[in-house]
Amino acid sequence: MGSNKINAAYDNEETTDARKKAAELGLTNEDLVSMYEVMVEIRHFEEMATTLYGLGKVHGTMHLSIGQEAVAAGAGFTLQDKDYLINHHRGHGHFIASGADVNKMMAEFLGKETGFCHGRGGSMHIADVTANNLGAQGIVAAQIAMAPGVGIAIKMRKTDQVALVIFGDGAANRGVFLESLNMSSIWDLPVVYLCENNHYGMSAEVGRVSGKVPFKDRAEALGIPGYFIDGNDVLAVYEFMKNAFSHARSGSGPVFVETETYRILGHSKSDRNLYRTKDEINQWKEKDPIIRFRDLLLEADIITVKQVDEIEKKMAKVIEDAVEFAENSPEPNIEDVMEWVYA
Amino acid sequence: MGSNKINAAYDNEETTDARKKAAELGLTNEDLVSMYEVMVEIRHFEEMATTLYGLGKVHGTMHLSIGQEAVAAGAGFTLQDKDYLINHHRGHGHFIASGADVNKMMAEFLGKETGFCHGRGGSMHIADVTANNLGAQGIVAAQIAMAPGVGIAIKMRKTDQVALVIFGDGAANRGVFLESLNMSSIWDLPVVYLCENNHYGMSAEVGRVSGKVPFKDRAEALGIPGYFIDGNDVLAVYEFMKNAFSHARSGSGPVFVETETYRILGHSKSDRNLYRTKDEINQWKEKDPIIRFRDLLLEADIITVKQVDEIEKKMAKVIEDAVEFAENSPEPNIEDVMEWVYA
Amino acid sequence: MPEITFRQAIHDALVEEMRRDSSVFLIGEDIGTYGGAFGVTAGILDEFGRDRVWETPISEETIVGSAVGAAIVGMKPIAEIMFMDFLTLVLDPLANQAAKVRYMFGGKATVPMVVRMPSGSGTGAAAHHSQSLETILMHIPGLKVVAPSTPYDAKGLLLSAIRDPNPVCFVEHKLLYKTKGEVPNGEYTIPLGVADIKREGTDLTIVTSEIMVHKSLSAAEDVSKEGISVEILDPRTLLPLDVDTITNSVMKTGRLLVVHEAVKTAGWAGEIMASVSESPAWDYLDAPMRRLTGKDVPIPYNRFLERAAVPQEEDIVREIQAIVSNQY
Amino acid sequence: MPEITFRQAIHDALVEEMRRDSSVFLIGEDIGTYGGAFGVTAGILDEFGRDRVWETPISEETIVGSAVGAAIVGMKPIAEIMFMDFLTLVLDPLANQAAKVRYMFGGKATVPMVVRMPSGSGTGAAAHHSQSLETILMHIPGLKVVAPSTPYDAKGLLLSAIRDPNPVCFVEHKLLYKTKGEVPNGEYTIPLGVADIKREGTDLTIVTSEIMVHKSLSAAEDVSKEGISVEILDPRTLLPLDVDTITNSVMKTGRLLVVHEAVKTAGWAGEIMASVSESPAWDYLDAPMRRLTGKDVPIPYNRFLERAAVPQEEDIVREIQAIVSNQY
Ligand SMILES: Cc1ncc(C[n+]2csc(CCOP(=O)(O)OP(=O)(O)O)c2C)c(N)n1
Ligand SMILES: Cc1ncc(C[n+]2csc(CCOP(=O)(O)OP(=O)(O)O)c2C)c(N)n1
Ligand SMILES: [Mg+2]
Ligand SMILES: [Mg+2]
Repeated sequence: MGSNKINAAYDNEETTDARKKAAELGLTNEDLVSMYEVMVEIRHFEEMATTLYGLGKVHGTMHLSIGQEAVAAGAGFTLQDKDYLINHHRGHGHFIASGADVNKMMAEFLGKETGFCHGRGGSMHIADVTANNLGAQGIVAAQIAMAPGVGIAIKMRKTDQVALVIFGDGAANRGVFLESLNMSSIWDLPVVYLCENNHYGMSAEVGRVSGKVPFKDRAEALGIPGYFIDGNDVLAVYEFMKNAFSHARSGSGPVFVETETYRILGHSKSDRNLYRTKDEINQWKEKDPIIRFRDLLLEADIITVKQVDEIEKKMAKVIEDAVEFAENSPEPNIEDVMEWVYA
Repeated sequence: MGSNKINAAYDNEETTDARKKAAELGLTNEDLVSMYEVMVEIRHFEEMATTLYGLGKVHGTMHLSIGQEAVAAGAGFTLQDKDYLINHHRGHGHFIASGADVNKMMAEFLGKETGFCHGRGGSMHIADVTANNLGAQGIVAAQIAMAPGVGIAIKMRKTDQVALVIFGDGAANRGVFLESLNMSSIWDLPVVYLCENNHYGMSAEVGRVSGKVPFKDRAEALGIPGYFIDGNDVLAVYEFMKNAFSHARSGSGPVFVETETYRILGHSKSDRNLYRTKDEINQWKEKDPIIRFRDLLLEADIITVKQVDEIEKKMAKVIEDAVEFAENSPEPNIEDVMEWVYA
Repeated sequence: MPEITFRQAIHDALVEEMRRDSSVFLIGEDIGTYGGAFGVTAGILDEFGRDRVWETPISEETIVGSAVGAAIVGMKPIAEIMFMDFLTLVLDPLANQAAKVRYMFGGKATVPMVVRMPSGSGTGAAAHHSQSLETILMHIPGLKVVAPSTPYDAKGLLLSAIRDPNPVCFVEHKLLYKTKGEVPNGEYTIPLGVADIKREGTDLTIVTSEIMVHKSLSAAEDVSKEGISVEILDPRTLLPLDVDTITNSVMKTGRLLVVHEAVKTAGWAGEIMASVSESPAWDYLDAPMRRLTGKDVPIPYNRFLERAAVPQEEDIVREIQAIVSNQY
Repeated sequence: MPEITFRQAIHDALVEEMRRDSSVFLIGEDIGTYGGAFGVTAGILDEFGRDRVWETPISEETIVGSAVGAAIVGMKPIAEIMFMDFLTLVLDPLANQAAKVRYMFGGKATVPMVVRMPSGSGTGAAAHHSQSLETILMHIPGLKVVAPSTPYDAKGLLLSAIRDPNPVCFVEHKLLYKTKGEVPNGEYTIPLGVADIKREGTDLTIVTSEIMVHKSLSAAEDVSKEGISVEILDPRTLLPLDVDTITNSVMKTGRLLVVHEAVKTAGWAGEIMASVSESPAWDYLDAPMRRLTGKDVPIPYNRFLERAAVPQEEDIVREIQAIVSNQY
């Protein structure tokens, strides 16, 4: 039985000194604080999502990324406006971190006409194509198959854009993983493959369903540089993604990275968490990426306890406002149900 | 652009002394001669196929393996009656080497009622399930997806069978390659994956369409031992397969091997060979696995020139008889066209 | 008879057949401890262990491909595809291997397998987790397609499906899982290919299946107050279709309405109409044959839009009234 | 007008549109030096280079997935799937992404792409290389499906397909490649969704497409000697269907026969019949609507069996005679 738990050494160095790392990365203190803010914003958005769900205001499912915010923030801050984001079902964090309007997100979550997709898509399919956010697919790994095409478009137009495609550890076992990486490899396409390993694909522990972990060897075997990094260290993610993006942007071809993190909540609302222990969850709660980053910022005197509180309140308000916006928004017209099938 | 031509060192040692190798492998001289005979039989079968095609006696396509007979013979001699063979479109050689009746094969090729598939399958779909020959799939790599299931069946029944699944270099770029090897890996299934690299998938040179060659790293990245061997050295193939089969048979899990060989003729009848040079083809004709093995046997005094001639005649006769059998066989009844859709 | 849920009926059929026949095994994602996305297989891993419950990576094509491989060598795999929407990922092993190898190999192979697929909308799961794609399966000779509407039918049909020597797709509408119905204790089977009249009537035949059987039954009850007598016919097996029972019913009522949740264009309503048109029932038709189906849209997320995308009881009532009064 | 082959007409449309619009590109297997399995793209790599002709590994799902990705960001990919049988491998990107993202994203995405797929039997290629699966595509809202029968239609429709902002499946029956027909020099387009009457007649309407148009035309010629006047209607676009032209024809002739090579059960003949049944044409029907289709079998290898598996001219003649004489 394959049960090779992840124990490979990280490809990156742990961030222990925020000031030092920021200097290396050319980030100002303000940058660091706004990174932190975004992580808090994501957390509040998703906690509100569970609250609304509990209140019966949401009809449908949702996939939350609580505990995974460092990956979203690290990636989102790297992504430039011109770059393309190709996302998956567990996508709130990436959207928020790449600058999406939380009002429209919340409205979409509540199925309202003012939502990003006019209530047609819901939590799982948020998209904003005009802003280069190419949307989220609900078929696991479908977005991976789309990525080389975006790379081809970039290459044909000779722009310096990059396509960032995000997926989970579970998605790495779908066949299109091989097909897509192989295609990007033979054509040196500007695609960054970001595998968000949160240890589980639904109830499947990554080591139980994967012949070998981490996955970087799969990328290497297809001629693509592959890495495995700590996904709960936001500055490490940012550093890595910055390098990966400039690699891809400069025409050197695709990069693959697996970020190790953890899904604190259940897979979706039907999950009763029978496949893992409370202990395991609690251990990972102690590695909360937001607290970890907060402590790093506090330690380096980049932020004060008071500021932390203010950010907390500010983001709570942002999300409350989003809920108000969403709740006051109209439902779509039923007569328009057939709209947008065809262009 | 990926154009990494295969140049990795072989994982195995070239056979230079047939007697020495035979002794190592526990093969008698008779074994060696019958291996040679089978290779000649395959060659004659396929040369006859082109002849019949030229005469307009065949309606449909065919995929010939001239130049690849050493892989078929090496694998076929390893396969025991109890083992399962899961094959692909270019499968004549493997069937003959695993003991299939050439009369029924030829009859199938001519679409006759006496063929293995009663004329329903044709050259591309020869099967003999009762003899554990599970048939050939025309969808590239479909058989790869089936293999873990055969492995599961073996494991559940606790027999010491092995499933041998055969596919080409082109098939290794289909997603199911990853899915299948991964599944066999996590469950240690008794599956031997034999990738017959004949340098092309139709017109696609393996290095042009594969991010990295040889493919063994893909297997290793999924936790499966991967090898790359000389597919034109029949004793090397046999040696390797013997080890691979005993590995799988003993419960140690799957093995992957890529055998390097060359498709001398076109992909199918519509191929005008525009994608490669005559020179390249001629260079590989000089590495003809049948001549190579013949010379090795002559050199070691295992066979005489006279015997070589006799085998040639004998096999020509076997194939002529097969054609006679097939031509004298009836066509299927048109009224039976709906038969065998359901059991 | 005890009342159990549709979910329980399927669960029981799986367990009973696994006890009876050691060649039956389950394969799919999250079917172990999680119990499958809809809880159908809960507890089965505990009873039978990993040798009978093969919990896979997310690799749909190879899950079904493996089922074909295992079936050809004599096992009886039951694959679960978490949502019928993922049919798009398994159509090759289903349509090109499972359905065809027997024929391609001149009758030499047998493929006794079942693929279970939860279907349909109504849970707010949007376009990728809500489709009704059974018509696609009906267009593949070599497959059988079963789509039950009650716990009783589900159990009896699933036992037949598992024992059938052919590949059978077993469609489970998600909204049915929690519905209850009487199911006898102990073993019974319902033959594949036999329709069931869920309600007798004389004015109009509704051919419908899965969740729409229930909506149609309610609609029939409603219009009965106006003196309209509706017969509800549930094919139960969509491939092969029980054409005789359908045509007999139409010969009795003279009117046909087909109701399905699947989208309209090229949906199986057309197949029912074609079958009637080709049959002696043609001469008995007193009104044009009609269909009420899902709209030609992906399933939207918003609950009101979602509801509007597929037939509801009030739509069926309206359609019945229109046909019977010759106003369409 | 010059006569060119169906193959050449498609080739010309590709080349002309690639010259006109630099966002058009080809993606698929063996479409470069080899020219595609049926020679349609021969020479295009030489003219346009690898920047416009993306010759892929054997990775169908990702070929079509990539086309979707490129289309969403504004390119106009034309993917070639070597045989329509491999639709089974690309149905996810086609049905779940290409067809749905626009709707799922509330109109925010546009997916202008074409997938070319050679279809049909008649070449002795057996069960995995001979299918006619267009009905499956018709059941996916968001897609368009084009299936031409002549070089003229092929070129004009392909140009429209490439310029259409929606994902279009372009079905090319293999036996048509070598057929010839008149095609004007220079650019012209045929709008999608408009049927064409290939032969006028008064006694019976045959709705048919691709190679069956030609078999039906011959059959119509045959029966004309018996004084039977057959109208042959080629929808050309199967989704969206030109229902008006179909119903108008049936209102004129009073009789309908649908002929397709695709297997019978759940084939698109049912859709035509359902559309007629729901239309005013119902009241004009003088005979039951009939269909003549491929048999419900995988395509066999043997040439005589293969021929028997799909409608032939003599079958069409027989069916026309039966309908017109009310003997079925
Ligand atoms: C092709 C496919 N198979 C199964 C599912 C059901 N499903 C949705 S998310 C999920 C787990 C995905 O795991 P992973 O890729 O690790 O992402 P995560 O949910 O952990 O973020 C599964 C099995 C699906 N949506 N699509
Ligand atoms: C899924 C699929 N794609 C494409 C084809 C057409 N085709 C048949 S054989 C072949 C080449 C296969 O190459 P390889 O796997 O190397 O086997 P070889 O023919 O070289 O033995 C192709 C492209 C097919 N039959 N199935
Ligand atoms: Mg995960
Ligand atoms: Mg090859």
